[in-house]
Amino acid sequence: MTNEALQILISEWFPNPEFEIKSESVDIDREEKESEIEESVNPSLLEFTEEGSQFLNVLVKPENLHELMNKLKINSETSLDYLFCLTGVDWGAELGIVYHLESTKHRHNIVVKVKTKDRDNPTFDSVCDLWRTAEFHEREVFDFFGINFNNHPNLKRLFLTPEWDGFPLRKDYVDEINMVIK
Amino acid sequence: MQETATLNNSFKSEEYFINMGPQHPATHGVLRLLLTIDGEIIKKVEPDLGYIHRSIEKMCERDSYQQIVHLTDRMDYLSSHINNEAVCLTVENALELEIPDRVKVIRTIIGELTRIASHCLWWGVMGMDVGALTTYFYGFRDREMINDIFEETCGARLTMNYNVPGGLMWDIHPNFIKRVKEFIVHFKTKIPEYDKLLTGNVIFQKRTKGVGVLSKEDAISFGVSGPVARGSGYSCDVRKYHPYSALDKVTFNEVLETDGDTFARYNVRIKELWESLSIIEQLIDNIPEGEHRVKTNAVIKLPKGEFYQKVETARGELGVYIISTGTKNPYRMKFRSPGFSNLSALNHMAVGGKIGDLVATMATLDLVIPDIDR
Amino acid sequence: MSYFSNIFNGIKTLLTGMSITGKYFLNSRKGAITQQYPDNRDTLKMFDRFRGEVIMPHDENNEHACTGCQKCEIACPNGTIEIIWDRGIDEHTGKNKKKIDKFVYHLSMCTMCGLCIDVCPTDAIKWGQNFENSVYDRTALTRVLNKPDSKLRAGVED
Amino acid sequence: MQISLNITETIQECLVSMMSESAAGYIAMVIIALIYLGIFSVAGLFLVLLERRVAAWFQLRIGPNRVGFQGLLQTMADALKLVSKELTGTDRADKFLYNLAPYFVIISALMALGLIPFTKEFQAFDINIGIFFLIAVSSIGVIGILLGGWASNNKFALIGAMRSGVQTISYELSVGLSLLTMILLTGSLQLSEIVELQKSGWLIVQGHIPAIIAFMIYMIAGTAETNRAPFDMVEAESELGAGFHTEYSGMKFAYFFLAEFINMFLIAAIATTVFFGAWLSPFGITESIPWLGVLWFLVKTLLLVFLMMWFRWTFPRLRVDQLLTLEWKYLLPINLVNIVVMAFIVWQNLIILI
Repeated sequence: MTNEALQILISEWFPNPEFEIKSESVDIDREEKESEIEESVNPSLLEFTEEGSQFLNVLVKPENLHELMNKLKINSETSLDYLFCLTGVDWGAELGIVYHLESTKHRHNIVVKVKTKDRDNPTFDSVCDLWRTAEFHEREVFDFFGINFNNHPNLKRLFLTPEWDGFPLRKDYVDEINMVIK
Repeated sequence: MQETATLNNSFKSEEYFINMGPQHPATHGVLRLLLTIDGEIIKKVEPDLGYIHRSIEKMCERDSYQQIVHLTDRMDYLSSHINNEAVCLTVENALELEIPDRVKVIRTIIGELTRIASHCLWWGVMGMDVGALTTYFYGFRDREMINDIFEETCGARLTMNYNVPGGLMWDIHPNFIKRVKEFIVHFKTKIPEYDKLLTGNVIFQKRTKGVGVLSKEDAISFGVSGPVARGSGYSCDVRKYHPYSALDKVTFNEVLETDGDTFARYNVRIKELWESLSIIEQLIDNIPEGEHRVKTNAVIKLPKGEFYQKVETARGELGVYIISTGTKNPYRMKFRSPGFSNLSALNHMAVGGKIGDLVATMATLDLVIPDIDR
Repeated sequence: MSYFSNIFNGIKTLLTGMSITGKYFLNSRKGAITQQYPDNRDTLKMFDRFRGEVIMPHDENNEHACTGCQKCEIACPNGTIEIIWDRGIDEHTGKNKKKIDKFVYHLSMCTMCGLCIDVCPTDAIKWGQNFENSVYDRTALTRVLNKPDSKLRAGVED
Repeated sequence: MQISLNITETIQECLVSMMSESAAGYIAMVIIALIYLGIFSVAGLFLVLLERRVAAWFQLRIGPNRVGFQGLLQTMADALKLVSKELTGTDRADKFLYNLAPYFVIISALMALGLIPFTKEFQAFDINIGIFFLIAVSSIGVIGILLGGWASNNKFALIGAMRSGVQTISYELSVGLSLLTMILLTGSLQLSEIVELQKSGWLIVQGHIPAIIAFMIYMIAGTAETNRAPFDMVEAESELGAGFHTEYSGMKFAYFFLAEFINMFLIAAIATTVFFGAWLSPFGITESIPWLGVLWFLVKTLLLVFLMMWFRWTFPRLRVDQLLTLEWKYLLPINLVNIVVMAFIVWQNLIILI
């Protein structure tokens, strides 16, 4: 499936309730302004970008993450059943995770991103129940970014010792002894 | 009644923990496995990682793109050339550089030689893990020939750093083609020996058949890749699905086995030796003339965006994920290492088997610990 | 019946395996792939691209080609190279030019990646083929590559 | 019970002139014991060297060739090093059993050597239950392994020891039964008599098909008895590190190591005696020179030792359950049938005599 077809399909799953209210109100008002308002309000709760990446990027809100992932996996048209990369990213103000998915049936890819502004106690839903490989990858992210995962069976430090202080791959991590900044 | 109860209790088997590693001959490095065992039967395997974690991903965030390449040598050191190639391809794709055909062909040849070298070592170690110590030396003998080729052309045997963004550090050595052809002739007589010595051996077959079974569904769910996944019947060869360098110009078969057991994974690797040889044979006589390197800026700045490149290392699918903000360093660099995902399936594969089965299973996972720890 | 065929096939495969090792055993005199290392030092020659250490070739006039541009120092990922430089009047052109005082090379930190040699505009540094780098004292691994009183070869510009 | 002592007798006769007969008997025994101890601990070291060289030749290597001519003194140097090493052990080990174990293993190995007929005169003592005694004594060693593994307070060692127990109990049967097959032919357990019988053809020729099957089973079971690859479940270095002797160091480790090689020699020596006519030369070509018997004996034994080394450096290791499958499902039934066949052959007198 092409990226465009995927985008159309997936965007229908999570309609933006605000958009419907707005569009209804638009109907009552003049129809000319409709297009303008549509641009400002996303019809879906998901945000799509394809800029600067060969994959289709989907940005999802944390509360919809697990539902979206589940649908992406079980839907026969998407059937993205192979999670090949799970990356934790520190975007400065936000912490987030990037999921790279591939379909072993259709051989198309999608990238799902999720972000949170909560840097003290970032929490997302675990996708361990969908892809068992996520168990290790999520532990790695927990280890280096301090992102918690709900419903993870065994969430503890994977690489570092349990008593390690801080999360090294965060941008604000400081270790004056061991880190050499160029 | 009570007496029989206590008697039964005294014969009740009890589970116990055992530490396999970080110094253990079968873990090939500093992997530590926490085993829960009932007698000889394995109940649970919990890997404990991080004994040689160097945080290469963090180091990449402060290095320039040329410098990153040499760090990847130290990840999966048995397929260092392919790791380098992955980073270079990512950078080149991001810069939209046109790479000369000569570079592509040479990269592919050396990549396949790397794969053969890695599989040779794996074969030797596989034999050693199941108890046949002699295979180790036979595997090393053939690997040594490839290492000599690498040393002559790249200057190093293991951590070659022959790739640079934009091409190759040097052109190939004048002896390169001759030596590779010699190796092909030599190695074609040696693979049948491998088969006679180990593959056909009845003890080896008993040790490996039906051991450490991973079904296709589980393989996909665990995100395994490379020979491990292909042994389970999941077709995932990156060289087929996303051909890079000169791999779109050659014909080769993707080796697939359906049993998903240790012997299937073993067979995939042995057959891959033949496929790699055939790829090299197709390319070695047709190295196009041309530049070995495209001039790049001294300071490489990637455009803003996200770049993902996957390649097939000897162990599976290596992903290089660069998030760039347009500066000379990557904002975030992630290596999706094949060994890490493959290791996550170990518990599933080993439970219910004996200690010997665990060792055989681990041998066919072909773990390289620096690749897992990064 | 499969019971007996199993046994015979089993024994056959075992004998095939033994024939392979037996063949190598009989040819062991000439087949040894190991090297008797310290004995063959005289005949042991590394390939000319072998990366053993970074050296700075000097010609017979004790002149090198390093202009002190520090590109290698920037290219090095590990801080292996430190160039201590000064400004001085060039004898030939009479201009005030940068020139090296000490080219310090920490072999203990070097990963042999080759970026410094790749980036050098004047080919002042090269790979040396010496691989016997072990020393008893770590300080011996810190080397000054330019020889004492050496100077820049005439006509070398970066 | 009729005990005939050969070299012991000669020494005793010398001593009788100096002291009373009973004292001479004891002293003669001590002297013989010391001689055997001296010869075979050195011979064991050379066996280790042989193994290392042979392994190297199988593996495209050169092997130890630095200490002495062609490395002849290498294992001596190693032994010297091991003697001078510190004896370390685990903290909470059962000290008494831990220290006792290596002696069990080495003594049982050395004890059995006394029965081996190197040549007609060179046999320390020749009892009428010779083979029975050999089997009994050589299996005492497993107690040492069990003790060592258990007392080490190490889980790897414990697993190794338990495997050793399972293995030896199983394979003891096959060793016994395959030797029993041959005893049907000889009708005697006494080693000297068995050798005498073979003057009219080695037993492996006399008993033809069942004897060859018995020999194959004996070699397989014997390899398993000595805990060598492909039956080295006890050590299994890729699984258990070093198995039962993980926690031993220095000379105690050397005892285990030496015992393994003496046991290997022993298994080969028994096979030589029972199947290949011990010190008898092929077709009696050197019958007139009796001292050449030792040479013939050693040649035959070392060939069998080489066969065991060949096994070791070629085959992968079996898994613990496959080890038992091999014994109980293959070796034992075949062995039992083989005994019946041999009995039939002896009954019908189908023996091949030269």
